[in-house]
Amino acid sequence: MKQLVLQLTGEGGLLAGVPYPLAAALAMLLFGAIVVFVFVLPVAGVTSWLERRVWARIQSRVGPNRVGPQGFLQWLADGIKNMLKEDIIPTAADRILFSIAPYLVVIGFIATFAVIPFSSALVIADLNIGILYVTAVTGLVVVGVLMAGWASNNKWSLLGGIRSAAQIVSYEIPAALSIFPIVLLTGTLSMQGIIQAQGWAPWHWFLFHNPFTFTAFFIFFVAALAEGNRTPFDLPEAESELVAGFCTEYSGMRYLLFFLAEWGNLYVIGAIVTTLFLGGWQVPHVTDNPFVLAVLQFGVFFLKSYFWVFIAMWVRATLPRVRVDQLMSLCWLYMVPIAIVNLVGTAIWMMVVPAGLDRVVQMLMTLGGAAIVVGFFGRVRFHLRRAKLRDVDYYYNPII
Amino acid sequence: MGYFRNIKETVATIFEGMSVTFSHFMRRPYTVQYPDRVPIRIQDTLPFRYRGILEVDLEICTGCLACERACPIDCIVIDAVKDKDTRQMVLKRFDIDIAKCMYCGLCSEPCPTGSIHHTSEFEGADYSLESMLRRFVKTPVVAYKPKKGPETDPEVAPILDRGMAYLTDFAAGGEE
Amino acid sequence: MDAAAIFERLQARFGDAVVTFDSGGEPAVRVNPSAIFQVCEYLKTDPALGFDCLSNQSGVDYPKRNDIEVVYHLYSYRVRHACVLKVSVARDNPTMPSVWRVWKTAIWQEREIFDLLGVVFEGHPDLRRILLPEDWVGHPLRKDFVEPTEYHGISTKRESML
Amino acid sequence: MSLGGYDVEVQRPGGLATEEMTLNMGPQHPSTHGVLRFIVKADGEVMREAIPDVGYLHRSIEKIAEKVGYHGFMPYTDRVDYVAAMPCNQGWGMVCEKLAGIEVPRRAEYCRVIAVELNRIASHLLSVGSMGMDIGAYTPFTHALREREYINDLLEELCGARLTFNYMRIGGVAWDLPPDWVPKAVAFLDRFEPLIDEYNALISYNKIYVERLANVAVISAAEAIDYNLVGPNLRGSGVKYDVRKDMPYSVYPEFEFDVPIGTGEVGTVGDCFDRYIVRIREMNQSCRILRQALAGVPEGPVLTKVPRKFKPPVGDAYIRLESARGDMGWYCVSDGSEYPYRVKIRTGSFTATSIIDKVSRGVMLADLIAIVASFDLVAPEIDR
Amino acid sequence: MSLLNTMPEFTVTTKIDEMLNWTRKSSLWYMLFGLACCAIEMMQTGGPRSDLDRFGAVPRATPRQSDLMIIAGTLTLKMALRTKVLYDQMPDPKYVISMGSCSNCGGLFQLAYSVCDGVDKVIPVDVYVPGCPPRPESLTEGLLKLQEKMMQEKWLVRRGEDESVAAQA
Repeated sequence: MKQLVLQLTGEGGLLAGVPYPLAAALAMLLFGAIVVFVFVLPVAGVTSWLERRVWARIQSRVGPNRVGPQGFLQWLADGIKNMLKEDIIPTAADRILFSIAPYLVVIGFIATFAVIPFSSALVIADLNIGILYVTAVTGLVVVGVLMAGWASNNKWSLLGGIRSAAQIVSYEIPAALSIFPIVLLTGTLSMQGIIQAQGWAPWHWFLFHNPFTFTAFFIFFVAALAEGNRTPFDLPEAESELVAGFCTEYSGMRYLLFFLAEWGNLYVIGAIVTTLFLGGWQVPHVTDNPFVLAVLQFGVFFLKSYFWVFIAMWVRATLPRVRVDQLMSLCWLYMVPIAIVNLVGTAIWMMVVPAGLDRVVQMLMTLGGAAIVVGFFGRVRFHLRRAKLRDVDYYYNPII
Repeated sequence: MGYFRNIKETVATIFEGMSVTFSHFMRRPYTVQYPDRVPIRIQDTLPFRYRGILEVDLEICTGCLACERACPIDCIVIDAVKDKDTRQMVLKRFDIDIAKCMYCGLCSEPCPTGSIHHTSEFEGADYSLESMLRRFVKTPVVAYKPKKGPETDPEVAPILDRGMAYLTDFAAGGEE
Repeated sequence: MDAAAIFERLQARFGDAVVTFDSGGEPAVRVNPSAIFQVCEYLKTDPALGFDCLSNQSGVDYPKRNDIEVVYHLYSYRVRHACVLKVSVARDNPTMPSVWRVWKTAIWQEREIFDLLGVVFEGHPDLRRILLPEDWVGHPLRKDFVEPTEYHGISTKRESML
Repeated sequence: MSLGGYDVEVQRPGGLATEEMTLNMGPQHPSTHGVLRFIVKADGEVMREAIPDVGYLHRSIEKIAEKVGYHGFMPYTDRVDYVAAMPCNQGWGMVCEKLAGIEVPRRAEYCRVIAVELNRIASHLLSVGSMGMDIGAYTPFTHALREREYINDLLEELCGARLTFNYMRIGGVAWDLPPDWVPKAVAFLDRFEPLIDEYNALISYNKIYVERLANVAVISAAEAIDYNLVGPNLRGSGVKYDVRKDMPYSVYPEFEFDVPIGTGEVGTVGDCFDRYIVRIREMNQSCRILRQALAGVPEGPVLTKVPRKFKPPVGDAYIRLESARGDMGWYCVSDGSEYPYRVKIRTGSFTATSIIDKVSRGVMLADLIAIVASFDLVAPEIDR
Repeated sequence: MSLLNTMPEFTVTTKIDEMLNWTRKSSLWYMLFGLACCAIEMMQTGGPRSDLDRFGAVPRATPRQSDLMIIAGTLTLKMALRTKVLYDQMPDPKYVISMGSCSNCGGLFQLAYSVCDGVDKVIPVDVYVPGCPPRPESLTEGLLKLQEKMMQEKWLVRRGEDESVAAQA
């Protein structure tokens, strides 16, 4: 990005004469706008469609398939419809807070896109405190959600808001503690720096670096799910308990913003996990063409992060919801202590384990990961066979 | 050591649950894509006894009012008068309110000819209640008179056969 | 233990003034309304009877006899036998003691009888309407109940389209 | 993981005043299973009490019985408990038969048992499925609905309707088993039984699920009897009582089956999990009964002749039968006319609702959902 | 929407209208609001066999976010007042499907003392679905009928004089 701006402002460039800081700011704004409108909105929308399709398949249904090809335009229909719906502000609500809250939530999640490195070049701002910035900026979401819960003047919303605040604040701790081992290993807070410290192959990833980072990964993912209010931690909007939680009173456009934030957040979770543990945009060295490289890196990064989006959808379709006191004890009794052990363990690991052994452990860890996946598919096959074994393929209804 | 057992159990059961849900990606969905993406109409797949929207074959209606009496909620109204000149029963009105009907089948059981019967039709959604009133008699018709021997009228015979076939299966165990 | 044996025990305990045998329909023991609590308490606490469950409590309105009959179907999970008690109260002033202290289930079952038949159970902790709205008029399971024509502006009758 | 103690005693520093919050849960709320309302007095997430307010579906079925006659009331019994309509059909048939002293043909009894047991599975499926949904897992619910569709198909072929069957008549059943129906039913059982295991793997023994249900709303056996809990709710508290076994009716004595009871395998006897797991095990037992019944359907008529103007002698009758929601009592008074004089239906959900007030004190809001779901309440069964 | 209704009828506005109607009909979120027997069939309609999600219809728990209210089951007098409140809480444009005989006209419970005979006494109904209860396909057909009706609606172009008077009244 910096080179691009330098090129443009330099001799014979398109913007020759414009002072560099102004050009850089403009470029950042422009790229930010492109990211939001061309990337964030569609990604959030398509994620919502995909989630419905994934859910449907897990539930033996087909899911939305009428609106556009295979229902792909479903998110567009949902979006436009919600934009045009009557926007109700309840008379008893606090009008100002009620109106602001959704924007805060959206800002909280869109701002994280500023530091997400889509490739070695495609990043709005490669802050040297990138990961810290992410943890800080997502704090805005809490404010928005709490504000929404309070301003609605609805008891369900209030309960949802309070639950959300308690949950996000608590889970910031294990999430941050799980980032620290990576920071220890890389010695940088910059997102690009963290990715550059890893390689393209699985055994170069921090996920398989040592047993402590392996555990840290799961702690981080679970904590991120909790921060994103995803099942099994979707207590703030627990449909069967709190009707719709903090967005009970929201309709139309404002609800759409919450909707957007929920699915957009999902991608952010995937992106950060990919950056920290899965080698980010790292690809094998195949070409020197910067454009091809950017596309390739973007593709790899996008696929990796979307894989975790898929996992989050799949988890949501599988697991029940925890209770609010269990949520807290899970955080404070299990995740925080384990995260601290990880941190200390990684530090000791760095000091004790010699460089040669390091490589062996990484290969073994990778093999272990592969073994888990193989074991998993073994279980899948078992379930399929049990269902098929006695499935006499006798369907009563001729259509099915 | 409850602490570690808890962690182990949690991981194991979530692993198991995830494998069950994942296996559904490899199974067929069960959705019948009504109305358009089905090989045959749903109505044709329904069993014979299916109690859909009521229908009346006026050709074989005897005007005996058994169905009207059997209906617990009076959603059938029949006007049958005896024509003074021809000494025949004339059906002036045979209305069924399918918006009120409870599809219990009590009316088609006592029918002597199987004239009133449930079809496998279930599509009847409409924008007003009035349009859900089924008026079967357009112009007054003469009620059917059961013959002693086999049916001779070639127009009525197949309908009567259908009605009797319906009766034997649908109302086989009917009272009296 | 069958109904006759249970009746004999009750007769021995309470006397003819309180309990009589009713053989019309299912054999039952007819109890004087004022003594129903004592009879029920005895039925529950006596080890040989041990009726630990009030399985069903229902009310029947008899305008011709001018009384409302409250029927208790008791069951004992311990001894595995059943018994029927019948209590008649005057229709114009249907008041009788509550048995909720014997069986907790009576709280709701008596509320239902109060709601639908208007029998007032003395000593009941929470005698409110249960099924019908609080502002409902009348007790619908009485034979002379007249359906209201309107409830909060919603008419209760519908013209048949036929 | 024992996710925290269950001790919800709220401790607050002196002088900090808190306000009790009154929550109005229902009548329209996603997890009240129809129209049921709770007036919840809560202190944050912890409930002081939850007072059930029922009657939002009071459809005066008992009064209608006095207007429509004995035969005409049969379709209404479907609506008493729409999730398990067959047992209600059977109950009305049984009470009328007891009033008039009618003998039901053996084949009809078999048809009844088969239909009732299929319906029991369907009902329990909905119950365990919606329990999963209330706890937050949606997939088990849709899987349960999927299996229900097969049962609906079978019952549709048997009696022409999916939900409101109107299958039984006084003195027997309306329709004989269709040809080729028995192998289809057996095929369904073959398919269904492994799916119960899959269901257990998916949700029943999931740690989060177990933690949500174990030790919540423990009801002791004495309490359960005192509040007249019936069926799976009573058996969940460890009382081994099943009307089919202990007050045998119909042809149930001819079948071998067990009565599953709550054993407190993950918590205390009588908690939500026990009530839940009893239903799962009952589905297995129903499959067992069905296999025996389908194998041994005798020949013969399915309906005794009952006059269209059915007039039982003066008197009253009370019968009990095991519906999906437990011991269901039908009390009918006849005055010798064409119309029943008084019909009273004592249902399992009604008495189960009455205990919610007691067991919900001091639990968390999310537990109330679990409690309501574990009782398997069906709104019209409470209100009728 | 009233401001927009002043535009004259052009092809463009008609096309835009069509598009808006298309988005509305493609994303009919219905309220998770079951009353009685029909609620079970409504669940089955959302279930695997006849998946309402195909048409973009998903259940929402709160009236604020739903476009469609499916009155599934008997409406008692005690519930009728609540139903009115729920309907009022829904944002415009909103639609109502009356599912089954009980909500159409009281059905078999017309004999009852505590039942509101027909939901149209309380709130306006767009589509009536017969059946007791209607099978899932039947409800799906009702939804499709409603979609047909929605496609006829005009939001941008000027309404006829009599219509706008009626809308004001």
